[in-house]
This record gives sequence, structure tokens and C-alpha cells, in this order.
Amino acid sequence: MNASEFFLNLDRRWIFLVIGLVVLLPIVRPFDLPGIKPTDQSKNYFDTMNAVPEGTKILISADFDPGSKPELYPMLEATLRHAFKKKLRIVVMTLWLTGIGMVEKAIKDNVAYAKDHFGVEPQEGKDYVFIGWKTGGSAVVIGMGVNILEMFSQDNYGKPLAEHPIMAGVKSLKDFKIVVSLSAGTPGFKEWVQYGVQKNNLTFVGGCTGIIIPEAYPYLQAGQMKGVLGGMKGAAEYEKLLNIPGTATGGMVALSLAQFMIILLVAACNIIYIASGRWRKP
Amino acid sequence: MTFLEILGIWFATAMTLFILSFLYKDNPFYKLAENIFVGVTLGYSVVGAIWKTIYPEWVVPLFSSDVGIWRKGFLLIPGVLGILALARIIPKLNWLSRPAFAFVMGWGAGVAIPTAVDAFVLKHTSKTVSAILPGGEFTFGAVFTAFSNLLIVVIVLCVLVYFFFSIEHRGPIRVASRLGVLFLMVAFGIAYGNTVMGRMALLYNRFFELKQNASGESYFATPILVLVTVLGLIVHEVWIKPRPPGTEDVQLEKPPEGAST
Amino acid sequence: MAGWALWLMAATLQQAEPPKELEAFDARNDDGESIALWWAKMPYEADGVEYVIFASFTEGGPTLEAARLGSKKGYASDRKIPWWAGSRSPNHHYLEVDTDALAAALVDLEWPEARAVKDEIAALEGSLSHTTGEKEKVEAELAELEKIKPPSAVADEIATLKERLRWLDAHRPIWTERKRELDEKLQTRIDSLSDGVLYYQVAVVQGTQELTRSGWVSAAESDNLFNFNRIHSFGLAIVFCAIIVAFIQVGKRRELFLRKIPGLAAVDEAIGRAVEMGKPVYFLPGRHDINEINTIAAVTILGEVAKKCAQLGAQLKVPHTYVLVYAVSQEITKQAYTEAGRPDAYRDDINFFITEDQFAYTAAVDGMFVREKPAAIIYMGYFYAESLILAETGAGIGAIQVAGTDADHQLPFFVTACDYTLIGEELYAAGAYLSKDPTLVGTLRGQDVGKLFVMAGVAGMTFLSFWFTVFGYTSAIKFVLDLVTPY
Amino acid sequence: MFVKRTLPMLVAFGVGFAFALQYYLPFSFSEDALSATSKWYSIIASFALLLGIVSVIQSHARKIQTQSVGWGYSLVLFFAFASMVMMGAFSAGNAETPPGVKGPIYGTSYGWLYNNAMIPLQTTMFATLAFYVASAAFRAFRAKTFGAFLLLFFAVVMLFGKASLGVTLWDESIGTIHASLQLDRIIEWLMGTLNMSARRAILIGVALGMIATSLKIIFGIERTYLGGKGE
Repeated sequence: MNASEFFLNLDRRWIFLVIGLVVLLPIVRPFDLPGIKPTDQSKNYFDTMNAVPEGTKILISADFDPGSKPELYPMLEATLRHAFKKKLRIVVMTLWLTGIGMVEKAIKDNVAYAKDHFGVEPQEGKDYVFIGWKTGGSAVVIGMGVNILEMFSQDNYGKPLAEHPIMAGVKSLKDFKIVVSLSAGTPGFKEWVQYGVQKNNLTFVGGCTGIIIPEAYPYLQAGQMKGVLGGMKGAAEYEKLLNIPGTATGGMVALSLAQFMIILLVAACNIIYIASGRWRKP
Repeated sequence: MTFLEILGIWFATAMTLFILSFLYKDNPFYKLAENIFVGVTLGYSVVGAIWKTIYPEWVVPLFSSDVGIWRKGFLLIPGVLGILALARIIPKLNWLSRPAFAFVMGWGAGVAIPTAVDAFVLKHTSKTVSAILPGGEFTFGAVFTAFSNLLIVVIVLCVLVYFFFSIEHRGPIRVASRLGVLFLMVAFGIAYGNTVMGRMALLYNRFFELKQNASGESYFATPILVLVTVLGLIVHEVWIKPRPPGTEDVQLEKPPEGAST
Repeated sequence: MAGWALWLMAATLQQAEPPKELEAFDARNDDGESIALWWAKMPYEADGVEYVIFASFTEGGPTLEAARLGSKKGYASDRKIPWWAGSRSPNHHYLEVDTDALAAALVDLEWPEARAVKDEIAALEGSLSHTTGEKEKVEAELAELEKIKPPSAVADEIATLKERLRWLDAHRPIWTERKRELDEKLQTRIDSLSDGVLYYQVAVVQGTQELTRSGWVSAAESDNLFNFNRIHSFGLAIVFCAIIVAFIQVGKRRELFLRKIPGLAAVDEAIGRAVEMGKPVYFLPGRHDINEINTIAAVTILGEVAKKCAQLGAQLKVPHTYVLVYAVSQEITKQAYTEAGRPDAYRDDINFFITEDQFAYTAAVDGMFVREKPAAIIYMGYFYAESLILAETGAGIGAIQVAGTDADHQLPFFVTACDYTLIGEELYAAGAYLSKDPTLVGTLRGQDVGKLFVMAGVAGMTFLSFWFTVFGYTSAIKFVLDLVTPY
Repeated sequence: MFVKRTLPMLVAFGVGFAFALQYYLPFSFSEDALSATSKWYSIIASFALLLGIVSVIQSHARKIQTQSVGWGYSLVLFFAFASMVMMGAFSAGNAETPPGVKGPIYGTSYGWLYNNAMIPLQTTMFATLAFYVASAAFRAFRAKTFGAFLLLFFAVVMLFGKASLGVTLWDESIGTIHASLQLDRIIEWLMGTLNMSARRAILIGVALGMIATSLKIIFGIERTYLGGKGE
């Protein structure tokens, strides 16, 4: 069997291996390719976060479940990193019961990341707090617009919320400079806009899965949402703006590389096929 | 994390890896995952049928005092048909199930006719002919749009010609149907290329999950299980003697009578 | 300038006359739950000026706001209807009002008790939904508590729960009964008040100021027998049906030509090869349930394939994902074996059910492919994402693969991975092609004539649309297009 | 043979005719009939599911009984099936815990199985498509004929145009000539014109096939589902 024969009848497990490696590599070690051009919406998200001074209090609501993790978890990570880097003070919550575990992990990992990479040491209670989950969706948002401490009397771990220094001077949603919702559906940014943003005149940005991004456009046009990150692409663009390649960048790179790998394989295969003179046979 | 959560992560990771191991070759891990998969989904559909359909849609209204006697009577029909469909289990009473199947097939056929006319024929015809010429100024863009719209009509007609069954494809019909096949190939190529990225994203999501489960918090589920799977495959390959080809795990509890002539 | 315009507008509004040509009538082509109001475009229509529709049970009786419409919105020309089903005049307003909801709201004005009755119904609904499933929950808790020893430690809790159970048992039936009673009472009162007819007035409002108000009009809602919006679709359905039925008759009388479908010729070849190699033939009937037409086409083909397998002595295997398809296929296979003169070769495990889940089915069938290495795999029917997983696995074991599907989104994958693919309509033609049954062949000729009809329509309308655009008859285009637009 | 053959055909005819007409009849009885019968369909199918379960249990029980090759896997299947059904019964088919009730982890035991067995298995099986989509392309995208060349050429164009790397490469070079040459515009045109029109033709053809097959069922010409067309 000569070389061209071997290549044309290549055991497909080699192709499986190549594709697997190409997709895996950028996850294990995220790197960047010139290919991600931030859209205006992602820039707006970044600029809104970037414009506030050190020490500003912001609220992040991670409204997603494990099903939407690959798209929204990188957004949560990048937002936390951005906030820690800028030394913002953050209150994190979720409207989705199944989101609790992911938020805990994201906070823990990124506090460690901030220590390693930005030289800051965010303190729990002072710089950040995770207030957990409450049932009710839109009712929670409405309640927070009136009095947060009544809605969330304790943090996620049962400690009275009022004892955290970060909550000093925070009464309602109005006391946050920015509210962020990373949402995978209902309850999500729609509830935040309808029941929180409009009434309390909040600066609101969001992130969402690729499927529901069309639902965000009316709010963006109306200015109720200042910017939005759409799907894994949006997360990758945010990472690009932050200049910290993360898992979303890895994802975009992986997809690009895998597609190019297929193009390469098909091209090579056809060149060899034609060069070996087989195409002349009927 | 609670014990159950960690157990869940381990289980999910193992299932993911076992399914992926099939890409190398069929192996006991895959068979294990496959049978768990089939069992679990069977159970899921039973639970769904009972708790999401039969109980709320049938039992509850049948025994509820809110529902009038007429509606209850109507509700008996699908129940009876459903139970009659079960008569297939008993070969002699097989025919009892026929009214149920007739109902289902007749219903499907009836609903399909107007749907086919409206949603397929009318919708696609109207979209094809609605905008041959764009209004407005005579620019390059407008000319190109007009060309594209005309091209759509030509492609639709050519591909439809390809589908003629009862006319011999000769002369101009042959040309049109040949063009139709080529247009189909173009369309299939485009559709193929268009879906690749979505599929890659699915794989990326699985790998993402595996990476998340590799951390110390989940007690290094991914690396340990990868090791176990790989070692298991090696053991299976090297130490467990492969059976002679052909007999391997083919379920031949009976001789295949149909094959003997 | 601006001042002038404002003054002028105010002046026109001052002497506003009530909307002209006001009419109320049953909204056509619906299930009789709404009426339509119709009135002429008036000169004072502007941003900020609104039409408010008031409704009442009697002429001159107490009114309720039924709807509100910006004065520059809701023209009849916005209606989504074809030209023959009603006027699409740009100079008139058209508004549909839901009468059932309106009557339920209006009853408050005429019947002092109504509010209280509705509140009670709402409260009862609340209590009922709140306690739904509570009984089971309490019982479960009780069972847990009763396991604890010694029982005296939890005696209080048990007593409380038992009390709760008694309370639930006592109250829920009463609530249900009471709610039914009240619902009935309310409905009777509404019926006696309205008698199906409601009265309407249209007022013109700017801000909070009412400028003018029309006289009363009334209309009764009614069920409509036929949806005239869809009469063209109805006509077309009849035309197609007539063509097909006619050619079924033609097919019975004389033999009709049938072109070759390459994929189907390959089916015989594939079965033959399987017999030579002593390996099974797999037939996958798609992943739609039996009520879908593509599955019916698939099981018809299964009948023919089974016949061939029985004749040649190939081992057939048909994995199923829907139970009803499985049951039907069993009958068909059995019949096919009998018709082929090999009832002895029929086994009940030719058809087997796996699971309803898409990917579990795929995983299981994939495993079978690899373990049994069938010589031929035939995919017929509707498929989803599993198409390529299965077809690539099949190609990997070197089976001859023939696919046929009308799932346009999966065709590219079958075309790529299989040896032969029946595209779209060919799936429906395959049964006729394989069986050569004259009635079925006649149907195919009917389908062809139907296609010709559609093609002539597309070509003709393209020409007309082109011609109308060039000569500027834009309204004529709409006229023609309506004939092929689904409503 | 009235009950065995004529009655089913009458049922199919009556039901089929009535529901073909239903689409054009807007009155409330007609609408109610459609929504009621679509529920009937799911009820019948739910009952019939038992048929499938019996078949699966029979075939695997036979395997276990005869201890044929791989009977251990049949045991696994039974175990998985039984635990899903039991957990489902305990939690009344709810994967999520209703608020206020304590469950194992943010869900019921049924939810645990659903989230940790069904979801990963489904998504992983689906994800294997990524590999197959590549290997099928490698194996089959060969310019053997002009048609095959078109297929592979346009697939490669789409692959290039959908990758963010490809978009950047193109738009920074050729795309700078004119805005209408930008890659997303080209992709849009390919999808909207070449791909969509061929699919339209397929669907129009399919519609005619559907109408013909439906008619055959309604008129009893097609009655393979009753077992054969004879008698």
C-alpha cells in the first residue's frame, strides 16, 4: 500500500483523534487567534463595567442552570474577574435554584484567580458576598426594588446579611451602580428589565444564551439594557476586551480550528485523490 | 458539595467518557453506558406517560367533579382505544387494536392534507413569486436582488422537474432535471457546511464539562475516570482473549431461521 | 409656525365630529368569541389622539372601556386577510373585541354581587391550587414520622398533621362544589344580561379630555361555519385530491411509465449481498410516530423490503423507537412473509422496540451495527440528528446503505454518508415503485400532474408579477399574490 | 369481517375526512374537537407504551434466563429502568423539588438520575456528531463527479465562512474592496438563495407526496397498517 492509498483509506479514528485534540487543546490551555472582533454590544457591556470607579457596588445575578453553563459560565467568570481587577464591590445572587452551585464555584475560583493575577485579595463580606437564591422570579426583583434586606435576610450560608460591611448603605436596587443579569431564559433579563430597571432607573447590562438574544434587542433599542453579551461569541469578545483569554475564547478558537482542520483534510484528500490519477477511472 | 452532588458528577463524567470510548471501538464500558442509557430513558418515558399524560390528562378529569358527564364520556374513548391497542400483546385478540390504529392513522392523514397545502405548497409558492422585482432605484444592488429572485424561481422549477416520476427524462426535461440534481448538491453542500460549527460546539460543551469536573472539588473525577477507562480498554484488549470474529456478542439465542433457504 | 399648527389642530379637535360609518358586526371566520368594529378615518387623527371603545349590556346603560386604539393605528388595510374575505380599505379602522372577556367584566356594573362572587371564585381557586398535592405530601411526612421511635417523641407533630389531613379532607370537596356553583351563577347572570348582544360606542380622546363620542351600535357574536380566509387553500386541496383520485383510476386501467429510482434498485442488490454474506439486513423506519405520513410511507416500503428478504432468505432486523410503529410494522412484516410464501421464516423478533429517546435509540442501534456488522442498512422515514451518527457507523462497518427521507435538514448527511439516497418525494414514490401496484403508480402520476400545476402556477405568477411591476400595477400584484398566500 | 376490517376502515375514513375539513371550519365545536383529539392521540400513545415495555422486558428477560452472551448488560438495563421508574413514582414525575420541600440536591432523586444520567448521556451521544461530521466529510467529499465537486466546494466555502478566523482573513483582504463582498453577506446569500430555493422545491414535492399518501389512507387504498392490502 503506497502513501496515497494509505491516506485515502485512513482509519477514521485518526480523524477522530485530530478533531478531539483540536477541540480539547484550547479548553485546557486557552489561547487567542486573530478572529474575534468585539461587536458594539459587547463593547457597551465592557465599557459600562469599565467606566465606574474603584469601590463601586454592583449586583450580579447569575440566572442560569447547568444546561447553559458553556455559554454563560465564562461570562460570569469574566465579569467577576473584571470586577475584582477593578476592585469593585460585588453582590452576587441567582434567580435559578440550580445556579447556586455554579456561582459558589465561580466565586471561589476567581477570588483565587484575582490573588494570583491581579495581586488583590477580595474579602468575603467586604468586597463580595453571595446572597444566594430566593423563589419567585419577578417577585424577587420587585421586592429587591423596595428592600433588599427584607428579601434576603441572610446570605447563602445563613449569616445575617446586614452584618456584612458591603451591605452598609444598601437598601434597594437603586443603591447599585450597575446591575448585571446573565440569563438563560425565564426568570432572566426580561424580569429584570420589566420589574427592576424601569421602576428604579437602573444601569443594566446582561448576558444571555445565543438562542434568546433576539429577545434582548427591543430592550437594547429602548436603552433599558446598555449592552449584551450574546452566547459563547459574546463571552469570547468580552474576554478579548478584558485581555484575559478564558474558556469562551478557547471555545471560539476550538470551533475555528476544527472547521479549518476539516477544510485541510478535505483539501489534502482531494489533492491526493486527483494526483493519484484515480478520478479518471469511471 | 454534598455527597450526592459529588456522586452525580462522578456518574455523569463516567457516562460521558464511556460513550466517547465507542469512538475507539465497541467495548464493555460503552455497552454498560448504552444499557444504562436505554434503561433510564425507558423508565423516563414510562414515568412521563403515567405522570405527565395518563394521570393529569385522563385519570384526573375522569374522576374530577369539575368535569361534566359529556366530557367524561368523550375521555373514555381514547382510554378504551389505548387499552385496545394493548390487545396486540395477545396474538388472537390482535384485531381488537385495529380501530385504535385506524383512528391514529386516519387522524394523521386528515390533518396532514390541509397542512401540506397551506404550510408547504402555498407558503413556498407565495414566497417564491412574491418579490421578483424589488421596487425603488435602479442600482447594482437592485439588479442583483432581481437576479437572485429569478434564480430562486429557476432552481425551484428545475428541482421540481427532477422529481417527475412518470415522465421519461429526455431532451429538455433531462437538462432541467440534471440541473435540478446539481442545484440539490449545491444546497446540500451549503447545509452541511452550515451545521458543522453547531456540532463542534456540542463537543466543546462536553469537553468543557469534563474540564470542570477535573477540579479538586469534584475529587478529580475526570482524570481518575479517564485513567480507569483507558486502563480498562487496555486490559480488555490485551488480557481478555478476543473471541473469534463473527461470534462476538451476536445475540444468536435462536438460529436465524430466515437465513436458511 | 409650530404655534399655528397647534392652534389649527386644537381648532379641528374642538369641532370634532363623532366617527362616521360606525358599524359593529360579528368577526368573520372565527369561533364566535369576538365582534368587529368598523368606522371611517377621521380628519383629526394624530399622535396623542386615541379612540376608546366603550361597551355596555344595554343601549345607554353603564359602560366599560373595552379597548383603546391610537388614532393612527388599526386601519383595515393592516388586516391579515385576503381580498375576498373582507375590506382592506386604508380609509377605515377595523378592531376586533373579545366579547366573552368583556361580558365577564361588564357584569360588575349591572349586578352588585358580581365583584364579591368573582373574588370568592378567585379565593377558592387559590385555596384549591394551594392545597393541590398537599394531602400526598402530608401523608408522606406522616409516614416518615410514624417510623420514629418512640412514637411519644413526635406525638404532637403527628397529631398536627392528622388534624391537617382531616381539615383538607373536609374542606377541599366543599370548595370544589362551591366554586362550581358560583361559576354557574355568574355565567347564568351574564347570559341573562347580554343575551349574546353587546352595545358599543366609540369615543375620541386626547389625553384625558374626551372630544366626542359616537352613538350606539350593537352586534351579536356567532360561530362561523366556514373560514373564508382559507377558501383558496380549500379549493387547492380539492384540486389536488381530485387529480390524484382521477389518476388512481387511470392507473387501474392502463400501465403507466415509471422512471428509475436508482436508490431503490440498490435495495435488491443490498439484500442479495446480505444473503451471500450471511449477515443481517437492518431497516430503520425513522423517528416519527405512526400518525405522520412519512412513517406511513416508510412502513409501506418495509412491507416490500420484508417480502424481498423473505423470498431471498435474508435475516431482517427492524429496531423501533415508537411503539405504535413497532406494532404496525409487526403486522406488515408478518403479512409480507405470508405473501412471499415464507410464513415459516417469520419470527416475532424481526421487529423490536428499543426506547423512545432519540440518542438512547441511536446508541443502542450503533452498538448493534458494530456487533452484528449487517451487510445492508436501509433508512426510510423521517430522521433527526441521529442520521449521521448512524450512517457513519454503518459506513464504518462497510454496509451498503440506502436512505430515504423527507427531512430536508438531514438530507445532506445521508447524501454524504450513504451509497444511495431517496430525496424528499422519492420516499413517497418508493412504495409504488417497489410494489408496481397499479393504483399506487397511478397516484404517482397524479402527484406529477399536481407538480405540473404548481410549476405552472409559479412560472405564471412570476411572469405576472414581473409584468405588473414593470408597468406599475402594484395593487394587481397583491391581488394575485393573495391567491397563493396561506391565511 | 365487519369488526376486523370494515370498521377500522370506516373509522380511518370518517376521522380522516372530518379532520381534513376541520382546518376550514372555524366554529368552536370544530376547534374544540381538534384540541381534544390531539390529546387523545397522546393518551393512546401513552397506553401503547406499555406494549413496548413488555416487548423490551420479554426480550431481555429471555436473555437473562438463557444466560446468552451479554446477559449481564440486560440486568444493568433492568436495574436502570427500575430505578428510574421507582424514583419517578416517588417524586410524582417531578425532576425539580417544589419550593419549600427538602430534596436530595436542588431536586428530587428522580431529578438526580435525570441530571446525572440522562442529560450527560444524551448530550454526549449528540456530541459524537462532531467526530462523524468530520470523518464523513473526509471520506465522502471527493471530487469524483461534478455533483460531488459542487457538494464539497460549497461545504468548504461554508466551513470557511462560519469560522471566525475565516471571517477575519476574508474581510481584511477581499472584503475591503466593497462592503457587499464581505463574508457574512456572501454566506447569507448562499443560505437565502441557493440553499433555500432547493429546499423549497423539496418541500413542495414532499407536500404532494403527503397529500397523495393521506388520500390513500383515507380512502382505504393504503391499508398496510391493518396488515396487508388483500381481502
